Amino acid sequence: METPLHDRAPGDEITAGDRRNATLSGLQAYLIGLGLAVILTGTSFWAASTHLLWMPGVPIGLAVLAVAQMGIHLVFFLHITTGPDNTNNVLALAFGVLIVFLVVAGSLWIMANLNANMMPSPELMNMQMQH
Amino acid sequence: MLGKLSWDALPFHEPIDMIVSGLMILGVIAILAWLTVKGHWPYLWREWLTSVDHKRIGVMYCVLALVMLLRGFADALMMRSQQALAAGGAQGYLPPEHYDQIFSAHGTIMIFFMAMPFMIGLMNFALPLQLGVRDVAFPTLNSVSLWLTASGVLLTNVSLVVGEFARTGWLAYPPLSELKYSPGVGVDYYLWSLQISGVGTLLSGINLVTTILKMRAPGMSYMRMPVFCWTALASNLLIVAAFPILTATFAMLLLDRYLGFHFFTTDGGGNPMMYINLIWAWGHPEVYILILPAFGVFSEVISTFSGKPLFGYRSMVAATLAICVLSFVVWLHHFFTMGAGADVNGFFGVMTMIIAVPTGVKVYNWLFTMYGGRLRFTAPVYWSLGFMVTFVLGGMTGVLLAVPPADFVLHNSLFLIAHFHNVIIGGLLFGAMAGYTYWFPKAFGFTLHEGWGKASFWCWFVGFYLAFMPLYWLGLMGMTRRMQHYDNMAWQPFLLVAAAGALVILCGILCTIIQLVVSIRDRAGHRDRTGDPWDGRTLEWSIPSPPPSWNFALMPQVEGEDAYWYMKRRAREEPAGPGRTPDYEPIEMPLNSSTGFVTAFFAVVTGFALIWHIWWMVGLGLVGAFVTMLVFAWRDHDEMEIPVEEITRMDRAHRAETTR
Amino acid sequence: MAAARCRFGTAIFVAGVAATLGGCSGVLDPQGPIASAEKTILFNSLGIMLAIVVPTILATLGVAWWFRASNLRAKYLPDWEYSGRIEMVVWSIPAMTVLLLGGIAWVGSHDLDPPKPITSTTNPVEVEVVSLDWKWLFIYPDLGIASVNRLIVPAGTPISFTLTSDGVMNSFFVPQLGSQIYTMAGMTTHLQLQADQPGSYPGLSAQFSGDGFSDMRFTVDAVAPDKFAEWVNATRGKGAALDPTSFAELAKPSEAVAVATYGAVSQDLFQAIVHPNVPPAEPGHLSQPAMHKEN
Amino acid sequence: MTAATLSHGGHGVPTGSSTDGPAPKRIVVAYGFWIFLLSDIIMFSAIFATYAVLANATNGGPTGRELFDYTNVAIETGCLLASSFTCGLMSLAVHEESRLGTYLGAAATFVLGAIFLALELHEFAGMIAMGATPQRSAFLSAFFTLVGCHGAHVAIGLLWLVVMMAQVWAKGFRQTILRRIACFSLFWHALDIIWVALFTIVYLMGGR
Ligand code: HEA
Ligand code: HEA
Ligand code: CUA
Ligand SMILES: [Cu+2]
Repeated sequence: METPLHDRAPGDEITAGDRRNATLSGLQAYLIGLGLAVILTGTSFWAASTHLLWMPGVPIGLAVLAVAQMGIHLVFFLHITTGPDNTNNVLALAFGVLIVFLVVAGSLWIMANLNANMMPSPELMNMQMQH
Repeated sequence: MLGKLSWDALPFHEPIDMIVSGLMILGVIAILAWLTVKGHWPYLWREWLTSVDHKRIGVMYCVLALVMLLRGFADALMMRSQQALAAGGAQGYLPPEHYDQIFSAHGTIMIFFMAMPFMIGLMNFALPLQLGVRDVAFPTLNSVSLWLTASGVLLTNVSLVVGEFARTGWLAYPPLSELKYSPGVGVDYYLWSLQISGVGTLLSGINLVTTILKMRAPGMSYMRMPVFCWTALASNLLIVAAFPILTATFAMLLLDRYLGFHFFTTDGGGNPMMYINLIWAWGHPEVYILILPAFGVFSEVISTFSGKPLFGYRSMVAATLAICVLSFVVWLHHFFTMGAGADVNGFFGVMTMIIAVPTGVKVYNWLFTMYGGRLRFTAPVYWSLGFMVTFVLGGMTGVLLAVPPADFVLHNSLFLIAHFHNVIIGGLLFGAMAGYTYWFPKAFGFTLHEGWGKASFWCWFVGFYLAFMPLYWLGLMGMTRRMQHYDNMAWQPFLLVAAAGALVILCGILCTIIQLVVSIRDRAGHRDRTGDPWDGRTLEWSIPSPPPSWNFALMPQVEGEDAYWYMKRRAREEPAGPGRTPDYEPIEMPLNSSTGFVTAFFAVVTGFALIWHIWWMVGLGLVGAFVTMLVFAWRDHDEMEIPVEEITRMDRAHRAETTR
Repeated sequence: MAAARCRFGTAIFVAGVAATLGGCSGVLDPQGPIASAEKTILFNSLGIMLAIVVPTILATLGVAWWFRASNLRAKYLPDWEYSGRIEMVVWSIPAMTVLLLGGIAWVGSHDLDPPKPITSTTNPVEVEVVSLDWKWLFIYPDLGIASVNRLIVPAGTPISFTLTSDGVMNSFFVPQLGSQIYTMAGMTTHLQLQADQPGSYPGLSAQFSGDGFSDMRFTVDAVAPDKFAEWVNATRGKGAALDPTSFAELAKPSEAVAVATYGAVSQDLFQAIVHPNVPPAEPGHLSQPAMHKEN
Repeated sequence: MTAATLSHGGHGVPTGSSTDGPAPKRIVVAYGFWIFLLSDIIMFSAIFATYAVLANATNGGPTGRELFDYTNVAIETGCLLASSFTCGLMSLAVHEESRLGTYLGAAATFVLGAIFLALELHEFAGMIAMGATPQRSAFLSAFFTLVGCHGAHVAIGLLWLVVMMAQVWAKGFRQTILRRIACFSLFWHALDIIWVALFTIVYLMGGR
């Protein structure tokens, strides 16, 4: 019994058509993904080691590059796109990302605040407190 | 050879321990012997232990929960009697090292091994039936989840006999739970039991999320799902999102304890506050994991017995999802007093209160569901009304605790203990009991005795108020939690009342047991022939009780909310012509599998070996588990076909009953 | 049966009130500005919520009873499942309540932030608190004395606490004086309290800390300022001195420890407890930037 | 003809929600695994958060700046990225039901993954030899746990890959095996995503 196609599994190739075509365009997607990922990775490593950039800005740049690269992976390697038949996969991803964001950002905020409040005195703060 | 394990691990020097564990061992031996003598093993193995049928698995989860609830209650009685006695100079009968194990075990067992299995069991049983499908998304994985949970249960109970349990409270805060302050095996028992059962819970969450999102009867769009499915979805999403945090946190504590890492130690730069932060980032969502399915049960019960659709369905769904997301932005309310700044405390306090809004909406929608209904006062309705009255009080004290300045004086007091027992007993437990009474006939084909059910409710209800209202007062009088003894004589009268309350609850539990026995004895008279004893509204009532393993002979076609209600109404309005025989088709059902049971066996071996540092056995257990998985992966047949004749026969019989 | 239960409940309630008024203690009997404010907030919030929770409970019972199946006078609306107006109301009632309470919570947590100094004409007394297994050590850094399991303070004077732990976590809590706060090894928390009247107030640990936890009790004796000075003079220079050696002795786990005092305290002992491995401060260190970054 | 390829017929009918009955096994399995991956990512995020909190708690011991070697990390990154690509090629070969292509893709993926793992272990060994053990400081505990947890995932992936190839060899391209390979490639790509976060936060930001 064949159930009609109504949604797409995560990881499904994006393309339709006969097998040969599917393989070719699949290959194309992987190649584009690889190219973009290499460029982004290269940029990241370069940005981290060069002295041409304004230092305080570098972490932000690195974060943006990392996010971009994760997006590339999701689209070209995992084939999570936002087509109408992909809604469920994207929704699940969005939920996951939201939770990751809440937990990480919340924890960092809380811990920073706690640590800042627990400095015994300015002198000691300079001396130790590396946790 | 045996790591840290030696004869000293057995409680020869502790008379109370000896008696309790002796009784437990005797009980287990008696049951095993009875099974052997009666020759029930093959049946058990074939029909239950290796079953991958979601209904059987659901039932086994609930049985596990009920057994553990007896254990947890024994602990509760011991605590109540100890505190009733140990006033002034008196020390009671439980020395601190024993008392500390008891409250830690009580909290751990009640949350992880009573509440979680109960809720997961109900969801397992009811979800596929309500969704109109034949099983969950991954039936064998479901069995693995069940047995991994059982492994955790087993390890926790082994600690009673061999070694000790944690003496750190149910969340094992470091540095107390670090090797330096808890060198014994107690914390290791705690950690490994929960790691193993936690994997089971996570897998079960994945399974049920996938089931709800991808396995629904034709026509059942999201907005036609019964609300129980919605709350189950939210609850399982929370499992998937929160349990990994728990796993990571426990893993780090384990690394500290086993390999000398410095995550949460007081030296080496470790930071115990991070543990507390992370454990509550799991812990707060956890309480909603528990309460949301209960909310779903109440929605079903109230709507069914009022003979009305649920009021404000869309609001209910929105409120459920709002609770689901909000639960991840409030966790700091468990440590307002750790020293965060006013902005942080204020923010998390306000976020916490916001949860009262969607919860309140739910309460009012239940109220308006009853409005204009014809409410039948059955036992499930008693539990539901008891819930509505009790839970709003508990929720209110929760909101009070969310006001940081109030929490500064109430934190860790008995007021807090009263708050959470108020929401847990008045919410989750009443919900579990309502669900148990509501779906019991579906599972076993006969209804439970009403009178004993109501008696049980009244005992629980009165017992709860007696046992926990005094604790609110005690909290306001300055009594903190986890006290093995105290010097303030003014507290004792309240604790005596609380102890009496626990005894009334005991009557409630006895009534439940009697109810079960009486109902089984008189089952002929309580037989549910139509499969629809309550005039139900959702699909599970459209099939025989107990349902055949394939649930639905024909895929139901869903045309609206409350699918079965509309089918019944349509049938009334346009009486079916002379029976057009439906075209039955053979059904593929998954084969039984011992994978879950065997995996769990190796999980127990590994866990036990890790606790006692028996490294060769750890290796053995891991290899065993891996081989089990390989064997499973190599199987050639995993489905069997149910012949058309059998399906036709069963379905005809059922149709004949319903049209009678 | 219901009536009997009701009477029983009333009896308990009366007994509770009587007991509370009689042996009045704890949060209900505040003895300082912080505790009073917190009690007020607590009861105000409670009142606000009861105003909607009690009607909710009554309405639940009323509706359930009126619409019982056997009541033929109640109308039956089998398809009534939505009303936009009611939806509006049921979302807004809790929302308005939460708006009000949220405001209280926000303002309250700023106003009663534990480290916030208490406005007063007298200078605060500094007290350093160390939780040990299983007793409390109170050091008066400005007075050079210390005591165990008994805290003597001048009434009407703010007390500025700096707290830490020598091992596991505890929570320093004097219910009648107000806010509690955790004590943690390697860190310091801050708390300001004040006792308005002379009196003896029980204190305890609110965070479980191991087998001797139940005996981690202490008393706060608030005395008139001149009595306090007398006590300080009588204590200073008498008896044992608290130095690293005697502290190490004290820090060994022990239960139900008797009250004791130290007539002298070595300099910077508290800092040494907070940061056991840190060498004494060198001037050069002060100019370094804070290493306390979070990421 | 397999269900997997059939559905690639993609009749272009976006029906949106699944109101037409339970989804086919292929979709159910991949979706379930997708949820599992999300939960795994959340687990990593908890460790990431801990690492971020403890990153400066060096307890007087070595800091990231003193320990990390960019070249090594760059090679590791290259290997993992390339293996993600070869893994993609492998899934294409699986679609074609080409055994040779599958084996080749899998072998390349395995070798690249193994090199990655070897480099990582080498890095660990070097650090431990210098006395920078996880017991030295909270920072190092968090470092070894975070990076090691990713490494353990890679190791499990390699084991899984071997099992899958054995299955293809023994049983050919059955439905169940196709589904498992699809899950494997999801897993492998997800590890690459985690590595992106890891090298950015731990090495690039922390080594400066
Ligand atoms: C699900 C959670 C749950 C439940 C149900 C309970 C139920 C009860 N608990 Fe609870 N308790 C906790 C979770 C729970 N508890 C936790 C998390 C802690 C904190 C631990 C810590 O400090 O670390 C705690 C701590 C705690 C304390 C310690 C207080 C202190 O720290 O000083 C006490 C004291 O008496 C107590 C008492 C009770 C009592 C009397 C009950 C009883 O009223 C209720 C007993 C109920 C049952 C046992 C269940 C049901 C029975 C049935 C449904 C019938 C069976 C049916 C059939 C056979 C068909 N609990
Ligand atoms: C099933 C379990 C469950 C549930 C549902 C809840 C629900 C809530 N809990 Fe509770 N809680 C626990 C279990 C639970 N809790 C446990 C186990 C602990 C202690 C753990 C430990 O320390 O060991 C705890 C501890 C705890 C604390 C920490 C206290 C402390 O440690 O000092 C706080 C503080 O904010 C809190 C708040 C709340 C709030 C605001 C809700 C809200 O969700 C309640 C919302 C419901 C209502 C408000 C009622 C209905 C609403 C209306 C009728 C509308 C109108 C009302 C208003 C607008 C007020 N809880
Ligand atoms: Cu606490 Cu720095
Ligand atoms: Cu909470």
